[in-house]
Amino acid sequence: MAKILLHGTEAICEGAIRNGCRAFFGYPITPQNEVPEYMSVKMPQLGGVFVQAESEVAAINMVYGAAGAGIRAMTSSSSPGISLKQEGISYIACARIPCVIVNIMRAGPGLGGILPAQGDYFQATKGGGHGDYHLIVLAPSSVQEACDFTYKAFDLADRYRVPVMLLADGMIGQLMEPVELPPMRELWQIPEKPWATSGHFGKDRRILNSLIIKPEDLEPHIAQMQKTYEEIYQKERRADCYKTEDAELILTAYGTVARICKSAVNTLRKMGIKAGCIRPLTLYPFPDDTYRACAEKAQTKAFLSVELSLGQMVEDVKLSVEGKKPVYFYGRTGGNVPDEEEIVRAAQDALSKAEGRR
Amino acid sequence: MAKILLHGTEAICEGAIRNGCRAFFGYPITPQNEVPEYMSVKMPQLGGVFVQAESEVAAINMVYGAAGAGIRAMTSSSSPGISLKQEGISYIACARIPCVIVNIMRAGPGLGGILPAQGDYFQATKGGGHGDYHLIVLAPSSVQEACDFTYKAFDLADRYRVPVMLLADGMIGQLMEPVELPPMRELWQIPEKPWATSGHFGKDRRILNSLIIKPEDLEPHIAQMQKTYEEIYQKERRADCYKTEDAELILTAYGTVARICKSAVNTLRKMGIKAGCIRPLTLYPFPDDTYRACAEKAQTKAFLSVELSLGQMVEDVKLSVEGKKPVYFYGRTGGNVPDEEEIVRAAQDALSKAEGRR
Amino acid sequence: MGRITIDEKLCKGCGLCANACPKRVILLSKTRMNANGYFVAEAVNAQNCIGCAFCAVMCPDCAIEVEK
Amino acid sequence: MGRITIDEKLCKGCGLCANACPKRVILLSKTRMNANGYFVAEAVNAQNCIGCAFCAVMCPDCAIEVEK
Amino acid sequence: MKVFQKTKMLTDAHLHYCPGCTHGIVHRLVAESIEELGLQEKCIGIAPVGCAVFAYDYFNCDMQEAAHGRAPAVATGIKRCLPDRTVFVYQGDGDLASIGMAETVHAAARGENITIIFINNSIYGMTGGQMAPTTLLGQKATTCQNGRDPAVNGYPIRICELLATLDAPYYIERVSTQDVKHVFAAKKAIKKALQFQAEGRGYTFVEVLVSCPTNWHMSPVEALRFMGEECTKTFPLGVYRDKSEGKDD
Amino acid sequence: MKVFQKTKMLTDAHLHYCPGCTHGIVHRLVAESIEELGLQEKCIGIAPVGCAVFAYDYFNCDMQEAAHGRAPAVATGIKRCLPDRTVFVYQGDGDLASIGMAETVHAAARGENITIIFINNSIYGMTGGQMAPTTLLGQKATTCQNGRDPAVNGYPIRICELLATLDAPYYIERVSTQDVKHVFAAKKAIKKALQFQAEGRGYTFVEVLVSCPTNWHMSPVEALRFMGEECTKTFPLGVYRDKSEGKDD
Amino acid sequence: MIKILLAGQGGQGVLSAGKFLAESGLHEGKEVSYLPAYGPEMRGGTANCSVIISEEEISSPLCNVPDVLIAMNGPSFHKFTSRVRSGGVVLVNGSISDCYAGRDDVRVYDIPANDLAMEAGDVRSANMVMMGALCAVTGIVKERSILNCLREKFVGKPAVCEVNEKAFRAGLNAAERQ
Amino acid sequence: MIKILLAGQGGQGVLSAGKFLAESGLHEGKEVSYLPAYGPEMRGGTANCSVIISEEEISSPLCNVPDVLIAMNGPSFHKFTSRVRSGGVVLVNGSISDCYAGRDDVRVYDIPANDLAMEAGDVRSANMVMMGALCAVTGIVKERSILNCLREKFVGKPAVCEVNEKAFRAGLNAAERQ
Ligand SMILES: Cc1ncc(C[n+]2csc(CCOP(=O)(O)OP(=O)(O)O)c2C)c(N)n1
Ligand SMILES: Cc1ncc(C[n+]2csc(CCOP(=O)(O)OP(=O)(O)O)c2C)c(N)n1
Ligand code: SF4
Ligand code: SF4
Ligand code: SF4
Ligand code: SF4
Repeated sequence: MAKILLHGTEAICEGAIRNGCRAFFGYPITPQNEVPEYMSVKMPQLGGVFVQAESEVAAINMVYGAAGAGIRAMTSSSSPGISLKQEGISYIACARIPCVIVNIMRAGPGLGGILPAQGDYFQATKGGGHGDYHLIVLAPSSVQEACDFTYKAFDLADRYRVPVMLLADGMIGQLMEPVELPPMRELWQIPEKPWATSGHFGKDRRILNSLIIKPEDLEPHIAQMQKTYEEIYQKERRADCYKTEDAELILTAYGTVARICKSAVNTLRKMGIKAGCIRPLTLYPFPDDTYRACAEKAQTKAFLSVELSLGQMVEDVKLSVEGKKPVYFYGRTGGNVPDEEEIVRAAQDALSKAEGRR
Repeated sequence: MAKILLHGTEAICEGAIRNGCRAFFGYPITPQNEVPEYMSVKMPQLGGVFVQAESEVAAINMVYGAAGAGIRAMTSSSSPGISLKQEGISYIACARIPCVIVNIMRAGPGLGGILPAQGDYFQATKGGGHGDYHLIVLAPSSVQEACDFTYKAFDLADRYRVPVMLLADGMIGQLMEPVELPPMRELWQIPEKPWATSGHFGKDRRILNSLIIKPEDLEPHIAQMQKTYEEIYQKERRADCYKTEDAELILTAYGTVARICKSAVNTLRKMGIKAGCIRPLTLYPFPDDTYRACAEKAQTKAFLSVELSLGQMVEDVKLSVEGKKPVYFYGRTGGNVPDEEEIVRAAQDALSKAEGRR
Repeated sequence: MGRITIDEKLCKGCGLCANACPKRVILLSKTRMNANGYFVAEAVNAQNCIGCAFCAVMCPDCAIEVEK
Repeated sequence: MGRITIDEKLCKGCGLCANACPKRVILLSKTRMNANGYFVAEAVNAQNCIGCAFCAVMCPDCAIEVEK
Repeated sequence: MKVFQKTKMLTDAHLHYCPGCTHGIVHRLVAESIEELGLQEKCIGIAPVGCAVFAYDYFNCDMQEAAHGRAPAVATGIKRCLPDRTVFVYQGDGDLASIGMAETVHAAARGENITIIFINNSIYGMTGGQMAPTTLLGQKATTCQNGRDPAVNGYPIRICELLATLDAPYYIERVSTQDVKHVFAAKKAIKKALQFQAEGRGYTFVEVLVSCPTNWHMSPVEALRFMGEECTKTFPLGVYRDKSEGKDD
Repeated sequence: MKVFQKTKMLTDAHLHYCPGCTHGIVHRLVAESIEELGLQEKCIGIAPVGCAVFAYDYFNCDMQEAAHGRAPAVATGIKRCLPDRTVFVYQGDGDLASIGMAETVHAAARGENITIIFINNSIYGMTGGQMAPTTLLGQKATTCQNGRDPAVNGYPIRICELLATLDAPYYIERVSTQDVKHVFAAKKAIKKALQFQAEGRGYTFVEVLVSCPTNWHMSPVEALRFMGEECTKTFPLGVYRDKSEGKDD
Repeated sequence: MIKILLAGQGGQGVLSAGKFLAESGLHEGKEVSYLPAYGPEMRGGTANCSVIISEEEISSPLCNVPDVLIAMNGPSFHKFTSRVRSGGVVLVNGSISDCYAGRDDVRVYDIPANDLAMEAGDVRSANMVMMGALCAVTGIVKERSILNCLREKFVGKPAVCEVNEKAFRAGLNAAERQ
Repeated sequence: MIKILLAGQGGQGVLSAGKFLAESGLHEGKEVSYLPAYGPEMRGGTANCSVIISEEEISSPLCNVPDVLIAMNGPSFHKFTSRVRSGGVVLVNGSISDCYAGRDDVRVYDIPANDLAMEAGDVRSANMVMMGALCAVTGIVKERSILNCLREKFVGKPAVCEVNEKAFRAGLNAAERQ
């Protein structure tokens, strides 16, 4: 299929639609308004459901209902709206309902600004809601990936019965790039959900619930969830390595920033600095193995995490590197995006600090 | 003053009241219903304000208003309710409004159970809301501390203009113990708030806001917040060390679990194992220096973090220890609380793993 | 005419049945407790039962069956 | 009788003033733009102004002052 | 001949409600109505957070347990996707009228083709007797221990009246469980609501006055008397909307 | 002699609203009323999230910027603590009637002694023209591009009518900005509301119909005509509660 | 240090008995802790609480392995007896429970608390019967302390106080007789 | 790789021009990216977008240092000219802006876009005037590609199409003449 020029939000919608998403519940918020707008047109055409919910709280609970009834369902929002969904997400995780949640991050905290940021990394990966649970968190860094990762998100969600989050900075949401769309999947091709509450029709009745009042029942339930997370950790960690084989300095970033880091790697190499870049595609599970492998190489002198935040992913990088090599951080906030030159300078700093440390 | 037998929730209320809290906004949820109930009686008696909000979302936003108007204000809830407050907390943090938020954690995720847990550590310390912000997080492990830490929370909040969270497992909330109450502080003793929006009366008007739409303004604002966090980090890290001087194995825990760990330390020592215990009193800022100092001692063989979760604080322990010593984890979930024997066994395991590793 | 069967396991001794009975068929025992510790409802005047099922309609615990 | 002063910096050329004026004093310029790129309101028939201030009442941008 | 027997739409589980709590009666009425209408197999219920939180243990059909106050949103999600199923929601007054107010109003304004059973016991039962949005003036609760004072605590909210200002709802009625006669009427209303839903007519809402002897600090029999004498003054029984009869407000 | 001059209760900042957006008119009316009542120094305003999000730049008094929909809760927090101040809230229809419905109803039910200025432009302005709870039937929006269809999108919510089912509110009126006459009436209502608050009478609510030429895709003048001719059909102007005149509903 | 687990049906006064106990310990200058546990249902269901009275600092407030169990009804007796420390003590409300512990390394006292309470004047004072028995068997707190607490609590209600005191003494005697 | 920044007042067609450009690049088989930037106000205020057209993979979609600036009005001209790469190109709408760049290492083209557009029949086609000028100056995409995009977009509206084509050619000529 030929590539077509697509807006990030459209790409997300098409990725969803083409993998069987037939229910969308959302509430407007910049910079992702085009998602509900697009879905409001497309869903009815496909016999699907679009509801503009009264709030993000309602939207996530509509997803609970719809996805619980066995439909592939999605919601989308941006930072403040995602905060409002945290209770619902925790319920969905505990009731083991698969669904997809999109966060097109804007600059926070508070009402903040509407420009791109990555300040919701902790919220997405550590659990902004209460209790022990996780989402699978996917981080696209192009419009093509925004489409593909959303497509994939639905399969991951169903396979593990977990909510999956697409975590993109506002730039991914607003960017237009050529995209090759995946083919449309027919609904009958999607595996049945033997746990869905869709009317029992004479079979055993089904219950979806996150209330497990007896500790002797709740603990095994959580252990079961933990087992799933363990499996996810084993099977789903993904990272993209760029010129890391011989790198002395490993840049690391996700989303748009990762692309800028790649340019910076090339510039650094032109300057004679052997740089490489690790780009995690999954933020949860975090691809610690990739980092560890680099950390263990003698040539690696340091890591530099570049983020649109005050330093969030860098903690996971440190946890992966386990003190074997120094890990530095460079971040911009408030909607500012670092350019290549800034990153190059930060990389040079990091390297000289690491060398000074020796 | 003589000690009196006080319920954990009462102790929290008294700590608040005695340090000038004159506004409480809350919504019932087990296991902290006694907080709003107590406040509904006490606040009017003191000329203060009690409102049973329509929801946790409303409650935190009432706190925004009241605390923004310069009143010492508090809200209290338990896990699911705290998730609902995340958007509001992020706004409060960004608008730099001091206030106190109590989370009497119950077992989650979802509706979960009503018994004690510590599954909201990540949410509290990493920011369950969106964007880069932090709360000061205090972790009492007795009813006396529940009172004292709440008292202190109001001073910390005002000093740094940050929201402060009291993070207690359900057991602290429900326990009764003898408490010596701090004396009642008069309202005039509390420093004025030159930023509060309380009617300008001819002075320059004041604005409280978290919308900073221009990246060139938002970034410095966030940098300013970051500076505050840095200062908090420098000045407010607190931990309690129990027999760590000569310890080979460092247990670490907060809240009720820390008390059980202390017993376990004594039992272990009786068995000939030199154990010690670090109990962080502040979870944010995390007392990494205390851990680092222990990690750097030759005699220290391993750390064991014991939590009512699947392992949350353990990440901060690892980040503090920086790979210098192995860090292990033992956790219970679902409302179960480990007893001393369990912890002793886990400690023995950890130690033998650490020794095997060498 | 009518006959009621009270499932004592289910009865919580709330007395709504007795209150509803137009013929005063049912009374709460003052002495007999079930395993849950409730003083159970008893059809003390069974012979008066007209099978109106008012007791069953008011029983929150579906503890009463009625035949006619 | 009346006199209006239009602050052209503030004017957004919405035309609500012109629409409200009972005496057709105000018209939007078809040629003159202000710095923001708006065709501004002009008191083309200033002499007809009766000072009713209807224009000012309808101006969303407080761009008009009226004297009498 | 059996003239009264437990419906199959209720499971064998023993209800956990306090002695004399009329939640149990309403459970039965809902279950019987569903059974009688033959909707059992294609019916999905939503349990609230409140004393009825375990409703999924009792209703013998597919069930989802919703977050506190969000049941109408959950129901919307299900019903929109599976429009030929019967979706009913069971909610208390804290759940529906306090934290869930937005979801309640909006599901009604959208005219979701669902049935809401609203249990008004004018108190927070599960959490131990705090004030509800429906607590009567003067009524005592643990967060208004001298009785609800309008100057401080505001006034009770009448949900049927409030929802009747919306255009979409098809059927809105308030009933009570104060005595046999009223229980029969309640059953009729609940069944009618479910029937309307099955016919695809739109949003149906039945408010049921229920007692909470525990938190009203009354005997079960006293509580019913209080309901009949006091609650119905603030919450008048009756039909607030019935489009099948052209009745509006 | 100046017969019209900008009030001191508005700052010198240029309003950021679109050309012809009558948000600006309402800003002026609120500001003038506060000035005329001499409340400026002891007044605290709450800005919403919506096109009026920058209201704190314009109103020349202490201001708090609230989270989307939560302004009534914020106002409650302030007013309860400082009962002698004047607290006003400025909110759009998405803010007040969609995400903020629960806060709106409950602040009213509690009878908070605050004044709410409710800007009903039947659309989400700031986010680019999505459907609002107040969008008229048939009206187009970016999330109902063929016009609002009651079968899919439900019916518009009439907030004054809904709040008038509550006992606590002291004063509720709906006004419009469609022309000079109505703007004068709007001013009167807003001033009355603030005055009632200053007198400690309780909850006051003024709904103002406002145009959004940008998202209605009309010229400013056409938009006012549409407001007068269409919006007022769904949202009839008038007093819905005035306890000072014994007017109830 | 002595760890006491009190358990029974909601309404049997388990929680208030536990509080009396803790208060009494505090009055005697000891370290005390009192931890109520809620069952799934807050009302109606079973209730239990853990009370620790100690000369030293109390580390864990839990009584997973109590020294003393006070079981106010059959279900609590059967549920918790197995947890009692070997060599520990079980006081069981013999009026509405059997007394078969299924183990012989604990001492079981059969106290007909309901009956004695009814004799004292009110079945609701069964909890005080058990308090009396506890004092007799363990001496963990002094009679006087408990009675003082009682009087403080029911100040102005001498009739209630009297019934409870009577019940307390009945328990005391019943235990001493075993 | 060429990085183009288009900027102007909302409503001047900056965003749609950027999209045309990106579409054209795509049609010619190149790598493209298009990134709109919102100012504080979504409506009314200024608008700009970054378009990159490249033979290789595009790493950053940002045009912090553009090769070409298309400034549709004075404020955008003054705001962004300083950012242009040394040796780069600035196309400015001379009808409503001065053309003083304050630096001499960029080539500034004064295109009276509003005037030419009005001549072409509609002031709203000023953006197409600038597209024409861009083609003339940089050759980054072919005339044909842009015109094809135009015709696709306005299929069924031949009048609109014609005006825009006219404007495009006017811009082309104006630039070639400089
Ligand atoms: C988000 C959240 N807030 C609060 C609670 C605690 N909670 C559980 S039930 C309940 C109120 C129950 O009252 P109601 O809905 O009237 O039902 P009832 O128990 O009276 O039947 C509350 C506040 C919760 N579980 N989740
Ligand atoms: C929690 C949250 N959800 C969504 C948004 C995005 N948002 C900003 S304004 C708005 C709606 C504005 O509409 P309205 O209240 O009608 O005001 P108007 O702009 O029309 O004046 C929305 C949805 C947000 N900022 N926060
Ligand atoms: S109504 Fe039912 S539960 Fe109540 S006393 Fe009668 S049989 Fe027992
Ligand atoms: S109403 Fe005001 S902004 Fe509009 S055209 Fe007239 S002066 Fe200009
Ligand atoms: S607390 Fe009240 S509502 Fe809940 S089960 Fe008991 S009587 Fe019923
Ligand atoms: S978008 Fe609409 S409401 Fe917002 S400023 Fe523009 S015209 Fe006014």
